[in-house]
Amino acid sequence: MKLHEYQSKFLFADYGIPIPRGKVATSADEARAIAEELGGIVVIKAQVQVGGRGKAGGVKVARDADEAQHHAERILGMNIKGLTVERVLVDPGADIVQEIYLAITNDRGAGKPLIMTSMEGGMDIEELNRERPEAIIREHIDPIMGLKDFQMTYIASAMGMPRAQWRSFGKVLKGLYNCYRASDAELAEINPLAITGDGELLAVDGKVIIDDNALFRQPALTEQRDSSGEPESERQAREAGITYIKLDGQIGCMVNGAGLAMTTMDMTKLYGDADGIGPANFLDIGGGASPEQVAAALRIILSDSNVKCVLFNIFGGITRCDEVAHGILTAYNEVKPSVPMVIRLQGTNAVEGSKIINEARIPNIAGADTLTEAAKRAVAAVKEQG
Amino acid sequence: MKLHEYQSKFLFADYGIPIPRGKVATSADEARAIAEELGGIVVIKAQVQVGGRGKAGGVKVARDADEAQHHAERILGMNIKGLTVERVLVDPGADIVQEIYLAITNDRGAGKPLIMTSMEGGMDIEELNRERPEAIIREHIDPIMGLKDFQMTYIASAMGMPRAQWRSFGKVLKGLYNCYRASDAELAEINPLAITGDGELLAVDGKVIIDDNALFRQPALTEQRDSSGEPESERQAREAGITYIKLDGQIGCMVNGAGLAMTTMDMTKLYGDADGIGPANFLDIGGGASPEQVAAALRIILSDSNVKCVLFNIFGGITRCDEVAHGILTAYNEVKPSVPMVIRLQGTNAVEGSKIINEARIPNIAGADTLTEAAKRAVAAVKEQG
Amino acid sequence: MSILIDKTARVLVQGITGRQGGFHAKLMMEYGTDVVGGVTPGKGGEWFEGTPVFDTMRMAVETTNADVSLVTVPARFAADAIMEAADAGIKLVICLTEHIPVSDMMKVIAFCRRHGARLIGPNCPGVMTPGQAKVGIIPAMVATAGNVGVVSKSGTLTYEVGFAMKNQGIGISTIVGIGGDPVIGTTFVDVLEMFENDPETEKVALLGEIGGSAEIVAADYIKNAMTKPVAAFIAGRSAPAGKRMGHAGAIVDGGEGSAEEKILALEAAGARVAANPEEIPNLLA
Amino acid sequence: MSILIDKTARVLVQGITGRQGGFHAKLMMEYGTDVVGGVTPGKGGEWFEGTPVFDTMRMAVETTNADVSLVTVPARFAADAIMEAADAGIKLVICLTEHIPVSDMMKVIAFCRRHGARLIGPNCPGVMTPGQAKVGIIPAMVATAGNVGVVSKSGTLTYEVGFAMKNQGIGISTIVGIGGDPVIGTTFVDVLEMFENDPETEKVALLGEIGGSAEIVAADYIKNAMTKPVAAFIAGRSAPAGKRMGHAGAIVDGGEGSAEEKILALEAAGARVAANPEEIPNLLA
Repeated sequence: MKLHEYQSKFLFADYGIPIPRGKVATSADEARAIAEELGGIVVIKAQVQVGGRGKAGGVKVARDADEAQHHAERILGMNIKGLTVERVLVDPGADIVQEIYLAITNDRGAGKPLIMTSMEGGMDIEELNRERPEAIIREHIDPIMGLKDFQMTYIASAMGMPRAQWRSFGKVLKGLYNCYRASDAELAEINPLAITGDGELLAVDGKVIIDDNALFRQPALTEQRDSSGEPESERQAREAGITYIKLDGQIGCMVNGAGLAMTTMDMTKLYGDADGIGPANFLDIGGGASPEQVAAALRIILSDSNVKCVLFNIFGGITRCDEVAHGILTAYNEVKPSVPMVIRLQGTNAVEGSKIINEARIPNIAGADTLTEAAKRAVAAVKEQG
Repeated sequence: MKLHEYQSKFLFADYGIPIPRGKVATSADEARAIAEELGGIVVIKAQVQVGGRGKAGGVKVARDADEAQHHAERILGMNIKGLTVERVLVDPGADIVQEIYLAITNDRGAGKPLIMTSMEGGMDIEELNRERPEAIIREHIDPIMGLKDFQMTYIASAMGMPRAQWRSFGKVLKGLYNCYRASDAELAEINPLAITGDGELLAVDGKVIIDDNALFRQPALTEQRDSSGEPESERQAREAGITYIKLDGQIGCMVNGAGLAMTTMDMTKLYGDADGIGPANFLDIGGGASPEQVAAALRIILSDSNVKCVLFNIFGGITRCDEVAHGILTAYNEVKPSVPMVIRLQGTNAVEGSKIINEARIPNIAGADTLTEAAKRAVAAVKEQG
Repeated sequence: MSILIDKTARVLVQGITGRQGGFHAKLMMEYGTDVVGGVTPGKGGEWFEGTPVFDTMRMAVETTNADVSLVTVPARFAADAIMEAADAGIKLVICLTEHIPVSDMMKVIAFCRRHGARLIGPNCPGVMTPGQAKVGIIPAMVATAGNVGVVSKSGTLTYEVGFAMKNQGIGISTIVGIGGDPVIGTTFVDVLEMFENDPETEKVALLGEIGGSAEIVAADYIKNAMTKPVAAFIAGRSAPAGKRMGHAGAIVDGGEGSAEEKILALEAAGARVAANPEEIPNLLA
Repeated sequence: MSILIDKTARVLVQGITGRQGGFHAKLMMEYGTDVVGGVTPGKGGEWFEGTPVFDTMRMAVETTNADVSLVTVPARFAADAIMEAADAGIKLVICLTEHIPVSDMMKVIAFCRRHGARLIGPNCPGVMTPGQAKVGIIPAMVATAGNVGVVSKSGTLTYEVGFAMKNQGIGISTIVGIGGDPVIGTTFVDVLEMFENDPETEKVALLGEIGGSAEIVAADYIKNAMTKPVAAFIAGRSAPAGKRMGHAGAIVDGGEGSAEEKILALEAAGARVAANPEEIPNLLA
């Protein structure tokens, strides 16, 4: 779960990290009032969870309250990469002497938290990593021992931090680690962490991503979820306990297991790509799905008007294919889809399952023995519809 | 630093451990008011930091407020093992079905926290350890990993805790560990932890000892220090940064280094014990003691009217004996003690130091070359005074 | 010898009195696995299908002398259950549980390392040595004994490939499901190394997916240290960047973890990479 | 060979720019110890008596290839300094600092163990191999080279005994001050074992005190595993129970840790126990 910039920075403040004393506005009038209260130059920043909002015109500097109102008016409601701007953060302008990059993230390979930091902050870290990887200092944290004081000195000295800022940088780093750990974050990033004209550190921009699997013990963070950027169908699926991701192809996929679901998508693309045909979604129906869940999943798939065919690929392991077949028929009778459906059942009781499907003699349902055959049939069915 | 029972229990409550809802009284009227508020049977418990207060009459059960006032009147002001009772805890009577012992302490040998617990609580744990050591379950905690949930199950099952109490026992144990860790305790003990008639757990008595070396980061606990049980001379020494412990012999000892200070005490006893002569105190003057500190130490030693002789034993290592000799003379001139003094200087610049002492020609100062000689001289000086 | 488990494995099931735990424990017994007991705190003294249930792993290991443990408990208790197994002296812990927070797993993996325990998973289907034993949920019908080692991040995709191999008469030495989480106890390289050193394994099938760089590291190992041929499939060529595809670890992030780069690395290392998992048997034939 | 340190030891002083650290670093250099540098965060690049000062142990070890570190920093920074040394690859860390909380030390000792580093102390006078090197504050004048190993919980008491030995012409192989804190990195038994295996040590003097049971454990070791004669002294026969005698560890508590029980155990183990430390040289003659 991603937090907005303002949520991330307000969270940082809870851990003693200095942030600009800005506020959030949902209207231009509010933005004006905040700018007046802050006085001086302010920055109006669109709060959307995508990168590149600056280039898209979502960040503007205002010299006074009038200008702040003017900018806020234009930014609020703006569409940035498909997301509508509903809030702006109005921050006081900062006198930035140096921009630092500082992040803590999960290093998958090492199985440890990783600190990444650089005196060349402000820019995109992936770009910096490609161009000048030696400018980034990396330090692992022992997941059991936690961050040690000596590591803070090591990092500050290795990255070339001016000595005057070692102590305050150590406090920011410790604060960020405590925030990362206590919030079950996958990423806690400050970019830039500014050194200001008077030698203070200031977290000018921030980004936090929380591990979805840990939300059960993060009630305060869970409450901050903003689903506005999430497609309606994905939200419905999430609430029904189904993993569904909308894509832009024509073949709706219903599969048991995440790896097999991706593979099924890949197969539709493998055989359909030449004709511009591909998967309409990722959908993992899970292990012991009930007929109700199959029906719910089917409805979600069909809510996408691009879908021209639905492909079921079920490998019955512990799950028995005859039971799945019953579930599919129940769901079918409830939803009554008009698009063609290809059903491939394999594994435990596959023969019995296929028999059940066949005996139902539903005109727009075809069977298939292998995944290859099923994918090809689904592609053909889309092609037929032109 | 030891906490009183009421301080310990109120601290436990901060960590979610259920305690009786009693209050502290410093007068019999207050005790009466608390008993009225609580209603029913109450227990009046003297708050002194020594064992055996029950046998000394410092714990009484009262059936009503009148009786509570009566008991409190008798207990307040009582002298228990040299300590005056200034406070009583008035606790509601508990319906105790089973008494459990539960403590977490530092295991010096293993270098790890150790949980000790037994279903045979209430009694003195050292006695239980001597008589039925197998009744005590011991479990170490990894100092880095902390207490793990599986250890709680292990302990509860190994000690024979009824299953109905496993969950609540786990919570008490976790709370006690958190308390121990967060308070830098050397010992956090609940004895008894009661199982009540309605199956609840209740910390009926508690004891916490805080690591003195960690008090710098425990301001809230440091504030709770009760120095009333501490002899005035020890308090003065503590405030002057000198380690002084009053004993009941006649030879005041001033030594550099704790091991040598104990050894010096031992020598006075080795040669004096047959005549009832021994050390009047432990005193470690430390490494680079200034003349002012020597003077302060001398005053503290002489504040004990039992002292009939002062023995200086200084092994000059890094410290130079000539400097120490000057310090002793300065202190002497300031304090002007009338008792005889034996001064033994050895190690770095010992010859120069002894010369300085000798040249001062102070009648009640004698020198000595070895510790043996010094101890014998001090014993003889006490004997001479009859 | 196969790798990790064989007929002699003495297995405890943590969470045996749960619905999932009990169901799979029974299937494991039917397969011939020596399930010597189960653990459910508070249910010690009960029996499950003729094997004893204990309150703690410590008691269970002392009593049964088990050497393998299967963790089937819910996510919020799973990290503790794995550590309990390692603490009790179990040297191979296999964890099926999905949705364990990564921060817990990082601690658990460090804990297991310090206790000398190997963890497989979490969020994995387990391990099966066909004809000898299975620990986990891999269905009996997806494999026959043979000389191909299979290592995979995914459950049903593995069944699919195993079944296709079986249909073409290709047998399997051991299947190891390493799991689809970002942080896991045993990696591709760990298992490749075991297969390389296993005299009963002649060829290896590796089933990877998008996210992270474990397949790139595996390609390095294949290139530098493996003598046995490797056939591979990487799921997720058609997956968009920045989206988590079901598995917590299956996400292309910051330009890292795409199927393309993994396929390129594996091909450069000499592995034969299938575009369709049903081709894997042909690449192994 | 002596134990722990000799002429070849390359020593870093953590806190070298502090008053104590600098003072003792200079004395160590005068004694002939190879002090290759010092560490004070924020003072990297400065020089101290001709040796370089570094910001971090990592840089210091990389640059100087040091193998021993002396920690002289104040109590609230000392635990971190010890861990920094172990993390930087130092295998012998000697900590003089007094008043470190026990809860910190328990973590530090576990940390050092995991990093394969030996810690001596804290709250100890250090280690000296007469005629070769000293790391710590033991005065040069208290010992000459010889074949008696000395291990002690106390500083000045050790000087006293060493000096008495010197006056009687008895030399010392190595003096190890293990420190008077309740939880320490290296115990009596650890050092006894080193002396037992050291060809240059023929006899051993053990100086203990009240508190804890380290001397009882040492007696066990002496009885079961030592061939070399041991002379011992235990300080605190006249100390009252329940009072902390200067050293954080020197307390008779709950009937445990008295001088009497330690003396009895040592005598039962065959050690010769002196009632007066000035007799130790006679017991070793």
